[in-house]
Amino acid sequence: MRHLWLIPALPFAGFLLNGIFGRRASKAVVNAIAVGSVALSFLWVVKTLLSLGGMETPHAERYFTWIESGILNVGFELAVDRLTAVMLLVVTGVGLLIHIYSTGYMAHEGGYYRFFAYMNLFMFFMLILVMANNYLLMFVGWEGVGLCSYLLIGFFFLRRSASTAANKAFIVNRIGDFGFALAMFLMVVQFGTLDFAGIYPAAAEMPAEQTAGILTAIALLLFVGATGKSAQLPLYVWLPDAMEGPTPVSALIHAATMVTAGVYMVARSSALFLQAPLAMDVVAIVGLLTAVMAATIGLTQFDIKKVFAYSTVSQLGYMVLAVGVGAFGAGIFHLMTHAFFKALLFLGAGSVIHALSGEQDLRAMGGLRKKIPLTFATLLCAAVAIAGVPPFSGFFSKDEILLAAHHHAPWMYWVGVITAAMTAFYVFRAIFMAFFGDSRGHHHPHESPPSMILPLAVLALLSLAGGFIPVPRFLEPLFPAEGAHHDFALVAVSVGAGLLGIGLAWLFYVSKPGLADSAAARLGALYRLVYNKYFVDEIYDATVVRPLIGGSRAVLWRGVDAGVIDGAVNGIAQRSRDLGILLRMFQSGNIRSYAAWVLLGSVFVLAVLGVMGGLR
Amino acid sequence: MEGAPLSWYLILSAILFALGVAGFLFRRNIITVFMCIELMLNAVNLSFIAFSHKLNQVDGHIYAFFVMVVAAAEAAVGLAIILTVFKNRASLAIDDVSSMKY
Amino acid sequence: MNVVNVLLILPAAGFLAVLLLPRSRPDAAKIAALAVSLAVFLLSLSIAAPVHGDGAELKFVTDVQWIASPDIRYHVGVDGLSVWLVILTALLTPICVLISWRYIERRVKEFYAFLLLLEVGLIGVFVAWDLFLFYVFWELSLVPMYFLIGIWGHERRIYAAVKFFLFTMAGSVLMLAAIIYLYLRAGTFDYVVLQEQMASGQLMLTTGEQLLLFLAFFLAFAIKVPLFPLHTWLPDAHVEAPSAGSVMLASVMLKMGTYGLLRFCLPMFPNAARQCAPWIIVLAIIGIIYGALVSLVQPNMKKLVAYSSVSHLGFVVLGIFTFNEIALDGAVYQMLNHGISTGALFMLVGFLYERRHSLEIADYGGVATPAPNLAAAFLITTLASIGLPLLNNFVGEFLVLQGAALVNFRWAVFAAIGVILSACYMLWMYQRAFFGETPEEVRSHVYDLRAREWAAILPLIALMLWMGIGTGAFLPPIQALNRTVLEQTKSNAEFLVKETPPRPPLRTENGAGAGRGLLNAR
Amino acid sequence: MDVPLFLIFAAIAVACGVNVVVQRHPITSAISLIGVMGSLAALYLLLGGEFIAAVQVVVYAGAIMVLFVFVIMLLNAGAEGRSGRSWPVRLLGIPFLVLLLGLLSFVVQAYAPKTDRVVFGAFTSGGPRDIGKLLFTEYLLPFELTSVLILIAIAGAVVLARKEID
Repeated sequence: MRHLWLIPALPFAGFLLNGIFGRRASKAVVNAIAVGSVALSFLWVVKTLLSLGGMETPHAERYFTWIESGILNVGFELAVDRLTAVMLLVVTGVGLLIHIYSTGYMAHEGGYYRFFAYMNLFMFFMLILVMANNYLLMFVGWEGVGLCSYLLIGFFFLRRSASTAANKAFIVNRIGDFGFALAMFLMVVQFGTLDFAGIYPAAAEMPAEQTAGILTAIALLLFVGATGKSAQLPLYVWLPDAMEGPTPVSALIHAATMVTAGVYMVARSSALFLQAPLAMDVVAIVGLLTAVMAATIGLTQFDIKKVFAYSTVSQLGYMVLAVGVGAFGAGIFHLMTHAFFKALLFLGAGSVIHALSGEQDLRAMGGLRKKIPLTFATLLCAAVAIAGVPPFSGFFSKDEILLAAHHHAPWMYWVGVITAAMTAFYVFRAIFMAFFGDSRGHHHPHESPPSMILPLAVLALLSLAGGFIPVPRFLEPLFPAEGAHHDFALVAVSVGAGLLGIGLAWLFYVSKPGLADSAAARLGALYRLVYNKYFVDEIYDATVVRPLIGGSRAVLWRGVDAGVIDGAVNGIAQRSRDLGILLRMFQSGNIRSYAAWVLLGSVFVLAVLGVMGGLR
Repeated sequence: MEGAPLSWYLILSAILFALGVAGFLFRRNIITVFMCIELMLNAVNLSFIAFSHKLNQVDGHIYAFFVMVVAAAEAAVGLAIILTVFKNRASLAIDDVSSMKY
Repeated sequence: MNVVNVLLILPAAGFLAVLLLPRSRPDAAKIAALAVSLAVFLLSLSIAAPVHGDGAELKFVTDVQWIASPDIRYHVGVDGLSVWLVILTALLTPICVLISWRYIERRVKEFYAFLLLLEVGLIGVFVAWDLFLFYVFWELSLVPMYFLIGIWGHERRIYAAVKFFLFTMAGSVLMLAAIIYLYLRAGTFDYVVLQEQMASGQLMLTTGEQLLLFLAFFLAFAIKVPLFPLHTWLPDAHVEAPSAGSVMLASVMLKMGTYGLLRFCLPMFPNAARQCAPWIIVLAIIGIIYGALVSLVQPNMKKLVAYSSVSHLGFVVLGIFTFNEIALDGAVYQMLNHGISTGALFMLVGFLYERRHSLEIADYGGVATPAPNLAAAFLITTLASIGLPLLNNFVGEFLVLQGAALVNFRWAVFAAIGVILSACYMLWMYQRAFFGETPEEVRSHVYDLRAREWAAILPLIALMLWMGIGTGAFLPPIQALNRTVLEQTKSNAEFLVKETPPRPPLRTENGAGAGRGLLNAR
Repeated sequence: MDVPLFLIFAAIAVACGVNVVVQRHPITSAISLIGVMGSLAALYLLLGGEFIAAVQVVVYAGAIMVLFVFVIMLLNAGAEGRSGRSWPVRLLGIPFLVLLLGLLSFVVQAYAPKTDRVVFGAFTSGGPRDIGKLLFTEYLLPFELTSVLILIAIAGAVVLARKEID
């Protein structure tokens, strides 16, 4: 026993303490509990991993039986292998940094204790998700992080937009979870268990003619879950709205950790996916499409957090593409580097917003380079990393993915390269609009406190150097490399695309500031289409939400319920009533009428009994 | 020894009963109606006694006796009710007493 | 003395005692009712441990003659199915006393008396093993509920009470006819004897008989559940009922229906049950989706929760009629879960009503600001209700859906849509009631939870967590019983429906054993 | 001697009975009813019911009818007016009455054996001794119950009439 349970239990204890006693505690105590629990968890992760050594085989611990019924036996079982190890370090490490950052960022907000309680709860569920040793427990974490996402997006619950965004996030995720749940049901039908250790060998040994149907179905349903959680087409719509939450939340949940759960899950289920090539193709294509589409939307947004949100969707598309083409190691690698630079981007953006007292519109920024230089420097690190400039972290991971895509299908590579150019463009567009040129706002920016700058610095370092962590090689025992060899030309093209994007951004927003507007005007309809996010929300609203609500109200409730069913019941009642009214005429209250009826009756009885022979 | 046939007694009973019913149906005065009920009871009593004779059992007399007791009780209560009704409505017309319907 | 008898006598005595209290001292009635119901609850806990060992066996049996001719017996006992329902009833009654403390202002003494009488009826239904006795308790529980709705309800209470009464009566009369018919065939009302006769082949019902009897029983239970399309009495009854009435109605009375299905319909008429199962499952699934969709558009909180009950109970019926062990376990578990989470929801809505005197969602908004604890309790209950893992409903829904998937995957797909929708309507209501700016009327009227309200809601929240995580404390007796029931559905008639066992797990030697290898697929 | 006696008293009874029904004034009806009861008492004697005949005269004609007459006097009831009868009465009254009578006669004729004749003196156990013996043995409980009934009737009558005529 290595007491793996301590890893999630520590943040959970923090959640309980802060949730129950936090309101009466001072901020310092709340900070100590919240940050301390995550820090201890991080340390425990490090200690555990060090003591586990090479982790050639997974280390699993079973604590108690959760659900036992019929053939089903689901244990509360945690496990660590190399994949989990990477995730654990990312989650607790980045989580710790963001917790520290939050103590500064949230210092002036109400509901301080509530925020940290939710954050700790999120850490708990995220750790359960990555450490679970069966699908049901993973589902616990899966839904749990969704819950925390809901709570944290709706943290500023006085704002209607925030609570609406929270609902949207939860419900859209629920649709994904629907797929996940169905996949679980199918797994039990097929394998009779939900344990990873039971399913994967069985799946690997299944003869090919059997796998086509059932395993493809399982894999696709799992992927439906992933599209919800990892914001892929067509369920990505909740993520941009999720920026209503506080910025550290966007960084932790909606950039670094939770949204990558889908990628983790697909990688974890690689044994299933590899048996279902059709599903793999679907995954890859969905990832690629998401990457392109989100990147185009990112080109046009003016809210700094929205830009990064679409960037997140796009980068998640990359990761999904990676796992879709079989480069699971590359996907996880990009997951990690993305956690570094995207968390940094969000935290930096948070620092900018903090400095400007809540301003998020890029058009109201500008010229901040001099006023908040530390923030600028760290953001720049993140930007070069995401743009894929060598030798920074994004370069390595993105390159792995693009090479794998090329190996799988060259056209995917080219689409990926175009997306890379767009990525570089919109990130640097945001940087240039915020930090270069003249100030367009009336704010008096001030640099953020050290508690915010320190995490930025650490993340900047990781963004710059994180590419040298050999994640794919570390994961090779789990995911053997698919023979993708480094081709210098391909690398050069993708780097060139990134640089081109940066250059264009410089041209449009620094050297010739008017060019962007005129380009937008010239593109007209296309620009409006992209600017309005392809009207996807509106389409969903018109095709799904409104018919559902309107139909429920008009047809089901007022129609079927009140009309048909109650109508039928009331109809019976009305007929009885009519009959009663008819019969009531006999009940005149006139006693002699009654006597007459009695007379009638007695004559009848006499006739029947006496004359017809009843007496015999 | 020649006596009247039993059926005569029974038919007399039937006639008296029918007369009672007729009075009940066609008379309007509540007291008369009440008296017609007594007439019907008497008609029934006659049948009881006649059958008792025929069967050579005394039980029929007992029943007739009970009928009389009930008639006495009924007369006491019924007449008290008539008094009340008359006091409340100043009328003895039976058709006026019809509000106890439904 | 047999505890189960005490569980029936004590509240009955409490009912009489409360009635005899002077009208001028309403507090005495409250305290007496609380004391009696608490005592009943504590006593009821003592039946858990013995039954836990073997849920299939009937424990705490008392079997004496009640009426000589016809032979009607006072035959009571508990097994794995009834034990939790009895405890649930005993738990909720004191809680209902607590939540009515201030809610009920008129005819206080009668209210608590009826509440105790209701407890007698409900516990009686779950422990009766004589069909006639069962019917007596079944109807006995109807009367106090009728008065609870009719006297202490809201504006349209008479309409709702009459509708409730008529719907239920319509079904139960048929059930009575079926019970009498069974008596004429078997010469006994005793359920144990009946089962023995059926198992030994002494009592053979023809297919037609079985079908008709099944339908007579089924209709009574389906109305009570309520199964679509027999559900329209439920929203009206809930909306008009006082808070405690709603809680008892949703938490326990609806379970009388599902309990009856599982206790009587399946073991006695397995042939007919299997014959009708596909149709019933279709109705259940329609109910799941339909209830959820109609909930979505309700402007009234209680109506919303009531329609959500239709949806949740659909899962239970689905689970019962899949004839699969996992689904049956889930169905019974879901019965308890629904009792706790929906009961808690009605309580919380009642708390809101006590403050703002409105059930319309539109009259609320921003409640989380003046009443954060209330909002937190409501949120946990909401999350339990929408089936969040680690809370109770998840386990039940998962098992039902899993069991259904093992039999027919399509059922699981359609039923799972209800899970998505449940998140939509509950969270939407929560958002509109609790989030946003606080209007002045809400700010001035709504205060946070009081100690008495904490005392009422905390046990339920604790149970939601416990039942969500520690299923081992609750499931074993249920499983033992369900196995017996499944056996019984095979014992007395040949199969009409081909049995669909789960495919054997494709485990191999090296992959077997939990937790040894994580990803040794490659 | 039996047949003429029967015919005489039957004729009186029917005549008085008709008079009860057709007279418009209640007091006349009451007197006629007493006539019916008297003749019935005579018929009871013919049938061997000495005790019942006595009770008929004493209780019925003597007590109950006096009560009626009292009430008629008390309320000063006059002749009743022409009544509008309700439609069932108008519709069903006469024809069904005739039908009833016809049916009853038919049934009696059909089922009562022609040889059964009522002979005075053939039935001797109608005296007070026999009736009393039966009343206090076999019919004790009903008999006691009648006392309760009468007690209730007295109480009821008192309660109902107490507030009256003041």
